[in-house]
Amino acid sequence: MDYSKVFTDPKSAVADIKSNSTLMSGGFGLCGIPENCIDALSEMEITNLTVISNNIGNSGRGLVKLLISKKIKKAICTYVGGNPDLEKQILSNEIEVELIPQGTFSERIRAAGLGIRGFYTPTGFGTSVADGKEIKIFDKACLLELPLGADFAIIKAEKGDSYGNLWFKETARAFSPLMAMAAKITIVEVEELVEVGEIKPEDVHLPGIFVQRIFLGKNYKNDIEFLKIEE
Amino acid sequence: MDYSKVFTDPKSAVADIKSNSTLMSGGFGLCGIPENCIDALSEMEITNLTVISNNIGNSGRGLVKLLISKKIKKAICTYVGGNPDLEKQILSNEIEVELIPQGTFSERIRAAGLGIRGFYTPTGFGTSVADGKEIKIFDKACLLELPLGADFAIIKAEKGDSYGNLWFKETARAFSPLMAMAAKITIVEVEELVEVGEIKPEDVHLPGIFVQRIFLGKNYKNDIEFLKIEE
Amino acid sequence: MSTQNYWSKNKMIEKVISFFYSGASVNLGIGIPTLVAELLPKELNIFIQSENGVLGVAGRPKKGEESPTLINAGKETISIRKGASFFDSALSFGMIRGGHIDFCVLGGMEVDTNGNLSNWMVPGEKITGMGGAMDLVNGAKCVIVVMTHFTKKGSPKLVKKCSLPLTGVGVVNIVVTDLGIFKPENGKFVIVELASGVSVNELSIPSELI
Amino acid sequence: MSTQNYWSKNKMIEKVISFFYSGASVNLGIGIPTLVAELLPKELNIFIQSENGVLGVAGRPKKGEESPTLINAGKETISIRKGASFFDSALSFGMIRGGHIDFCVLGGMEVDTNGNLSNWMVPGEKITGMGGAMDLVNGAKCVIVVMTHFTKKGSPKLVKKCSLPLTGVGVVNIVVTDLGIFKPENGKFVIVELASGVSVNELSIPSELI
Repeated sequence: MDYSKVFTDPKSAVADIKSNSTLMSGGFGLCGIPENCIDALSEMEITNLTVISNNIGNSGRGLVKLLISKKIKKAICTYVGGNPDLEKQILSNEIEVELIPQGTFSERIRAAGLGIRGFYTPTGFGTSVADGKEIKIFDKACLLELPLGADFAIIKAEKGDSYGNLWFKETARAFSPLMAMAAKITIVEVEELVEVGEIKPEDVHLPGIFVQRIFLGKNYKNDIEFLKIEE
Repeated sequence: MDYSKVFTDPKSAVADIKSNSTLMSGGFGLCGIPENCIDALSEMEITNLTVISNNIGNSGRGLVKLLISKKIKKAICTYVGGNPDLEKQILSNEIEVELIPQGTFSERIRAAGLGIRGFYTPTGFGTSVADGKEIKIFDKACLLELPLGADFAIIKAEKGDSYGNLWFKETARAFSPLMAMAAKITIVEVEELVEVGEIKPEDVHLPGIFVQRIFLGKNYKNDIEFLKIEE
Repeated sequence: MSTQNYWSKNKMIEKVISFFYSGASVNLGIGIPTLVAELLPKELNIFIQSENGVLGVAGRPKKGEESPTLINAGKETISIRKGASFFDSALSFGMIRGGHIDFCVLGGMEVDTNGNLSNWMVPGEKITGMGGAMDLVNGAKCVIVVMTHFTKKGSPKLVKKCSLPLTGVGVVNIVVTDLGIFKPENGKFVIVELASGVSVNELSIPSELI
Repeated sequence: MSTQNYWSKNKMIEKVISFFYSGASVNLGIGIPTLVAELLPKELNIFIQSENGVLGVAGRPKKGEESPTLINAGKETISIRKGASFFDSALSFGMIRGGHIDFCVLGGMEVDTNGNLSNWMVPGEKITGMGGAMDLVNGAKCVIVVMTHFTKKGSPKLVKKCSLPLTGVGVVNIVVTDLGIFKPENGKFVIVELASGVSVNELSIPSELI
């Protein structure tokens, strides 16, 4: 009996994501986002998702597709600037937004993936982020932060093999490997589906043990948010 | 004014390690150990070192050189089997040994390097490892574990450049990148000193920001502890 | 009491392997458990993790192909399969602690009816250290202990309450000995299988514990 | 009050750069601080970190060399220098939280005499989020705030006590405005330097705070 994680298309890979699920989505801004998975999800009849992602898309793109089709009940993120669709839903109370400092966000996701039940960080002490959190004094006053996991993660990588070993290009890595560790089911789309063994074992950025499904993505837009060129 | 981390020889790279320092040493067993640094240290007149390393050498090799020359006051490690020199010193009360579960050991070193002031892990609950530690109940009962840092780290990498970007071969990585993060001064010896930029930016295993000194090592023994061959 | 019916080491390892499923990830302790890497049927497509920082251990290297930087947690030279990866110890133990390892196979000195395990220290004897054992028993989804049924002195290692220093509390799921397979459950040892020809009496486990 | 003596944006950035030393690592916030990457003298050999996962930002890419996967935390296309490296967000913020970043340069809305900083939220206005700012101010060895001295409404941003939601407590080491350089210390702002021709009166800071 052969065991394979490879799916043929995004639709079948995300088919069992249901209403009320908690969903992590990789990428930073529009960089390294799982475009195919987001498109497939936006055509499904699901609602009340809790979405964990650094940004909830931007200027009509990325996760904004799920926002516009009213699939998101709650967004857990670090930065939501430049997103008029989100602003509208916040003002009309259609969506709840929880903001977390980005370092704490990353480390909480890692903690969920790697079995750390809680950790102390000085980030946020003395700010509204500390509200309701246990405080303990080390060299500095620190907040107790808890793991942040999810039912599903959708992420994108540059290269991946059938076992799920992944390699990310440039700054497209960000939260994606951490989310893969933290979700019960991790669905990966790749620009290039390579032979097992093609990624050098030392240079695997995420071991396949953290991946449950993988498919070859198509028609990537790879939008640039702010093009800056040397003058 | 040019800024360089490159040293010409092990002797000058470790010259300011003093008695009573806390010293981390990379490697797993005899695999990936900083042979040149250990040799240079064994010729120095220093005593009362606290050494943090997974093993304190083995069968007369590795850190056993510092043990025999009575430089080590305390060893913090996870496994000390197969080390008659260490056993002798434990029995004669010449050395204090603190044993830590290996996963907690790794994570405490990472925590010291990455500014985590404490974390909760289920490892060790209900065992002697829990003695005197704060316990908190999450999904399981967990121990509060604290960061483990050091004054100096000596580690070995396969490749490194003048900024200190490192690349490790096979299983020789282990604790070394974590120790580099956790020590005030990290001294690296490499099999190959490469041009800056030669290690692909995505495949740098340890960014040079964590490295203070680097030198080209020589005359490596690269001992195999237990040679097992397909029959 | 004849030992002729007892399972051999290889037979015990076969029994361990019988619990695995296709695609599973497995960590192997030092000693007998490393035999798993050599006896594993390839079609199972198992990924063996070794906590020193490798996923995809294949067995022993061919002569001349051994590498001093390619070892398992027992510091023995190994080979790797296609799709293997290397990583640092924090990620390696995160993989373990985070519940991503399906099976952990390790040796034991004592297992008790509450699933407690002692396997790292005998007071008064040589100190070796717990290595990664405490993390493994708390992290792996299924903990399988493989050990001889009796100590060298002849007393059973399956006991009511561990007397040696503990490695973990309530962590053991399955015990494979040379006499059979057992599950500590609700203060008893459930007998899953006995080596053919071995009677319950031969186990030397008090009847109220079975 | 004439603004002709005020430092230009570029001049403010030059002043920021004057605190750096060879080999230092620097994180740049969104907005004005990103100018540092473009104005930095090469001989300083600075490594610029961007918290989305890159060490060794060089500035803007040449036309045609931009990559959608090569951006800074402001989501702007960047180029990298030799010796750059990429990593995930946990390591990136670990680098920050662990004190490995020598300087963090970021914008501000208010800085008070206790070194408190507000720069992420104005109640009742658009919500943007704190991004990495709270981690940066608590982690970097030296926090430099660069901002115009006055709000658009003309009130000074150097205040006795921040009125806006805080980003961090006692975290600011140096403030560079278009009027001068200041250090919050012991409940006062120590004047390090004033733009030439600018008087202490023009700062609009109550005299008991200077």
